[in-house]
Amino acid sequence: MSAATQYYIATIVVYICVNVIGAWGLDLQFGVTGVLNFAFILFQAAGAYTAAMLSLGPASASGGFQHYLVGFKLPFPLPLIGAMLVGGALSAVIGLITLRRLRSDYQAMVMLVISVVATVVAESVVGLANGSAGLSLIPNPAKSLTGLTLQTQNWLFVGLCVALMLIVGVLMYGLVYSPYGRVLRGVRENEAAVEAMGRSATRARLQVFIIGGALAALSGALLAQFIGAWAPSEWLYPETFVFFTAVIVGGRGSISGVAIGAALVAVGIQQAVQYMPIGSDPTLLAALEWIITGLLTLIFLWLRPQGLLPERRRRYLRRVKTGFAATKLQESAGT
Amino acid sequence: MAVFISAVGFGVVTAAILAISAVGFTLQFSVTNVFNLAFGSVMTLSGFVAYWLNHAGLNIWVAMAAAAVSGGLISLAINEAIYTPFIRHGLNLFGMVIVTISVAVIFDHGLQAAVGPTFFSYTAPAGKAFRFADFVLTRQELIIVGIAVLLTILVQVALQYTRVGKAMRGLAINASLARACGVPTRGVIALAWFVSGVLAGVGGVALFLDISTFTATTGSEFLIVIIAAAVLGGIGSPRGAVLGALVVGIVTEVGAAYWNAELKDVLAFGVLIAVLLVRPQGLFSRLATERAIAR
Amino acid sequence: MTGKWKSFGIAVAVVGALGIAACGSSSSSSSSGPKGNLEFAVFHAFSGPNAAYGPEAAAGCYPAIVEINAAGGILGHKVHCTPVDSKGEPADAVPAANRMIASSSSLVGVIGGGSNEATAVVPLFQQAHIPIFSTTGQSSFDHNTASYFWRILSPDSAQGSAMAAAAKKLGITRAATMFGNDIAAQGSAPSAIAGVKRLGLALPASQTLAVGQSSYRSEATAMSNAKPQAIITEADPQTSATYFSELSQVGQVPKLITDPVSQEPNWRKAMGGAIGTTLLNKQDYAVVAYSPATLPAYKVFTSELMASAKHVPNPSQWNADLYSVADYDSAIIMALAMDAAHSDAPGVYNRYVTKVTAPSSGATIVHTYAAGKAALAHGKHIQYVGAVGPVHFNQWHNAGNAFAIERYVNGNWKVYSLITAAEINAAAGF
Amino acid sequence: MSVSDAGEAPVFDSVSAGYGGHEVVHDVSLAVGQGQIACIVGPNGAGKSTLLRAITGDAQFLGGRVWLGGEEISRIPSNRLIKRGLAWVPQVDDVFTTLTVRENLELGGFLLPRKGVAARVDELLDTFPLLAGMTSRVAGRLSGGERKLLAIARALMPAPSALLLDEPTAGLSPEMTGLVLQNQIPRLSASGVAILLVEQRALEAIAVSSRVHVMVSGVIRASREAHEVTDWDELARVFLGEQ
Repeated sequence: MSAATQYYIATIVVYICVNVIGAWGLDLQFGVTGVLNFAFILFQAAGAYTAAMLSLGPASASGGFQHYLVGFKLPFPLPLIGAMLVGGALSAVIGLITLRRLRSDYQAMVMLVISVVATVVAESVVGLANGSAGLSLIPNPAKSLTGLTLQTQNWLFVGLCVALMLIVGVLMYGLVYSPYGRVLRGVRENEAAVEAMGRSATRARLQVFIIGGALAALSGALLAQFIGAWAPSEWLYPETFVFFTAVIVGGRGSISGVAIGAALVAVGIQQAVQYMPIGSDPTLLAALEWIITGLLTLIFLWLRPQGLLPERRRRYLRRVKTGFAATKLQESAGT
Repeated sequence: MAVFISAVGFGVVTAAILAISAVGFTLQFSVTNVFNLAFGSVMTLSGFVAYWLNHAGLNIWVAMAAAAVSGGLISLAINEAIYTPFIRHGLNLFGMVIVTISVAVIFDHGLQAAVGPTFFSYTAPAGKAFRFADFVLTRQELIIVGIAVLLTILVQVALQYTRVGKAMRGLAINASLARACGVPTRGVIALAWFVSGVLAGVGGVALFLDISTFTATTGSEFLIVIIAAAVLGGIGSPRGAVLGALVVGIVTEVGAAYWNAELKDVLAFGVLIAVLLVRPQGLFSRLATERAIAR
Repeated sequence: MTGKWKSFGIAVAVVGALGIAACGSSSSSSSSGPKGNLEFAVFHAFSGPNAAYGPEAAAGCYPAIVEINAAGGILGHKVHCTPVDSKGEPADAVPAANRMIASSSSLVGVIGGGSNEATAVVPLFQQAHIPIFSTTGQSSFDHNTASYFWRILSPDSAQGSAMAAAAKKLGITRAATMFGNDIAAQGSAPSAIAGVKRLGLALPASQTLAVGQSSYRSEATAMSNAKPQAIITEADPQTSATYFSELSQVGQVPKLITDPVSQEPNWRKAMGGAIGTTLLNKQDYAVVAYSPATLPAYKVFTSELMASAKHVPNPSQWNADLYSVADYDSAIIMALAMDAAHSDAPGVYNRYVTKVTAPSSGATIVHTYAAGKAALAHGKHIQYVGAVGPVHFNQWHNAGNAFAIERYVNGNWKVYSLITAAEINAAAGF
Repeated sequence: MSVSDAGEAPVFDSVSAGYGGHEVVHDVSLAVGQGQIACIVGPNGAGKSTLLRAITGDAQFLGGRVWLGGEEISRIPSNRLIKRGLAWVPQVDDVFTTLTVRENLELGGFLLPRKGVAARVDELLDTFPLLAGMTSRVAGRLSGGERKLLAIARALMPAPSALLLDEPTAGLSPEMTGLVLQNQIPRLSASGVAILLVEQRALEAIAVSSRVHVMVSGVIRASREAHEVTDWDELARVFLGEQ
């Protein structure tokens, strides 16, 4: 296999790992617990920026062409841990604002606005993370190991991503199928029943918001270290939609399903579209990619709302499907 | 002082443009409960209808009226063809949010594929400028502000005093009871979608005239500011949407005049978040509170 | 089949289908075109907010291959342009670049890599030993050490200094600045502002705008009140159009000292719609790389551009676009380097790039691929003087251009005045 | 009782109802005489409210027929029922909380001719003097009793021939319960409206009713003329399902 092919495959594997970890974070919030986090991409970005700044040296040392808040030059794995902490902390702050007193779809609106605010801040306050140009020269932990070929370093990073994905996956299984996981699904299905059991639904939501935020941050940190650059253009709010599609296609609440969904939607569609024999106009291909993502969401919500690999607990799924209608008024208006 | 007055004046102009769309967004949400993120796409699509007519030689205000009608029809069609079937299918509230964002993505990128990633402008002279100290208004801006004031008052009066307006408000809070009163809910809902689309059409053309150039995604890009205005004012309240638009407009312009042009948006959104912290239901909260959107 | 297995079956089927789609066509894509063809990739944003960059670069590549193929191709090979979408962001550009490198065995050079994605993808091309001719303006490449990276146009910092120098040259004593906070404009803003101050001009207003707002009336009013004789400006089409249309309503639009962005069709379309083409043409002083329309290579470029209508819709819109012109030169330079190296292997011909562009005594000056190929065939040294003028790469593979002020007169860009290196250095403080 | 016997009043003929295809109410037949009050009493979860909701479109109508004024109304859209003279007051969500008292009444008269609405509102304000002093107050701010009166007044706006009341005294204070149950409802029936009343407070309901139906587990266990209900032990046994 040529070096180029190896590198391409490595890239795809890293992207799959990153997206799977991120999609699991969203699944915990949206799939398992029913929290509609439309600012999701913001937490991925927070992780990426944090990892970048923790691993970069001081701004003045890197040639002075980029400006950012701090540069600590910390060794692996501290930037990743720091990213998760910041992602979780930011989630806690935003969760406290939005989760306590707003209805689910309204939370979504407010978080959408917050996501846009964050982009505007990042672009406007240049000293924060170099404005719209973003950060570059972000160190890759595998490449700091000397005496290895580029190829080996690359596969080392792939190994790191795969290992982290597996660890997160095991933790996800532990969490989702524990008694605590039942509480989370309870929050999604029947908040009143959870409250009646003496558990606070709001607290549970906040907890998954924080855990999911930390996972999003981890995925962002890995991505930033892999590509070596991170800028506001990478986390515009429509990107969140891709993760939602991944969870819906894979199967809300299903850990293996969401992993497949993330691989297919976040990585697969993009790669597959490039190979489509419909001429070579890249603008059309990109449009097609988004249109396919949108159509896939609609098709799955209509034909297979439980996703490719449905959540194990069918009892809940039936309720999801026949559950309360969005607007009874529209539903029964025609009857 | 002159700077302040002119900044407030400019804020009112910005607010007027945002208010048309914000009222449309909030009205449709209050009646149908669907957070329609494809609202921005309706703005753009009808903006293009006006563009084609305008470049075929039609006066911009006539084109705007055509955009209003087409906006209403597009909005109605989206609801009938996509949203209502999904709701009948049993999709819940936040499932619908995802459906609307899917529709927006499909529309925007479909349109971009059709018209290309380039910029479009109407041919419409700004007209004579009216000057009061630093505060300058062109004839075109004056007409837009006039249209905005007229439309928002019209919506408000219709909701407050007409039979169908009351039915709409009743439907918004208690659909089953509205049916008990004999309200043909399906028709009223269709009307709400149509009116919302009309406002999207007019709001889109007004916005595109104001920013003087637009692309296939401009409507969706500005939707967030429009939602922010609606949320700030208290979702579901047309009065609130106008007030929210005024706050957003004036804060951004005053912020730009006195503080930092680059951060004026941050300032406006900061006000929104501060309001949400204290009063999550927004400024005019009745519907939001009664519908348990915010506690 | 139980429900669980059925679901699993569906999942497998979908994965399989995607896999087949990918495999099936990867073979077809690598064998696209007759055997032995060479490929230049146009690697740029074709979608997203900067979707106009891609077509702009393609409008440089296609005329070049018309020219090259008409002269019999490179070392007997026909050449293609392959547009690849970077989406203008690193996270999408990296897999796109890797896929392109892996899937195309005939890829010999890359035209592209804009400011948004260059820092992320240049290391990839470096690692793959494929030359990339970039139009990024980012100053992180001012001291570039990647041997496969080449930059024909001056960096943003030099552009900013040149704009300040132009203000002085135009006899302006009060020059305001207005820059968007987008990535392209932020490169040149600091040096332009510093230049204005350094040259002793009054700076009555210096604005940085959040791009894509619904109104800049307060900012425009402040600018109008500052009464500058000229505004040094760079912002995306949308922001520029909104701002200047509002400025024209509250007051006068003074002279505009703009950058090459103002030669892009999208910017002109948006601004023309906003303030009218007459006013725009009257006030616009574009500070761009010096490329007199009389340069022979430029004339070849424009005629080959018209011959590229099959791949470049509405080609004439690009004929004054400096980025298209520079990308044309990039392709010709790579082709000449291959001829000089007698090899289309990127790892070999990359070292010949400077050899076909650097001035040296006895070198034959050529303006077209055909002439260069012929001269090389006769064993001569050549210096390609391109459509942007002479291209002198320094040790960091940057080619500083001479700058000129251009004005749009009777449907053509005309050089209004040259800005000398000394004038730019004065603005830059060298 | 056959359809023709009932005249204008509603007749239920073997009605089954439920939710999501699941049958809760089985084969219920009953009729309400014009100007009379019929009450359905029974333990919690017996399906009393479900029966009413099946008519108003808030539960599934699974079988049988309902007649009003000699016309079948079983499956017509709920917003057309009022045209046939059938009004109802749900147990909860019984007013438009964001509208004022006056607007609630006006919306109740949605089908009246435009000119007649104001006069009809005044008439009902005379009937419910408690509401007259608070016409511009938002309904969401009313007390439970005021709210229920408004709900009943709203339902009466189009002058229906039959009225379905779903537990009108739920959550009301004893005084208000008395006002609604012993005062307002009998007055209504005296004016000629046929009233079908579902009540938890069985004794009070029976006291004002002309006919009593005891419903247990979705079926009518016993039907009596109200004045015949003297044997309270028997009633208790029926309630407990021991017939």
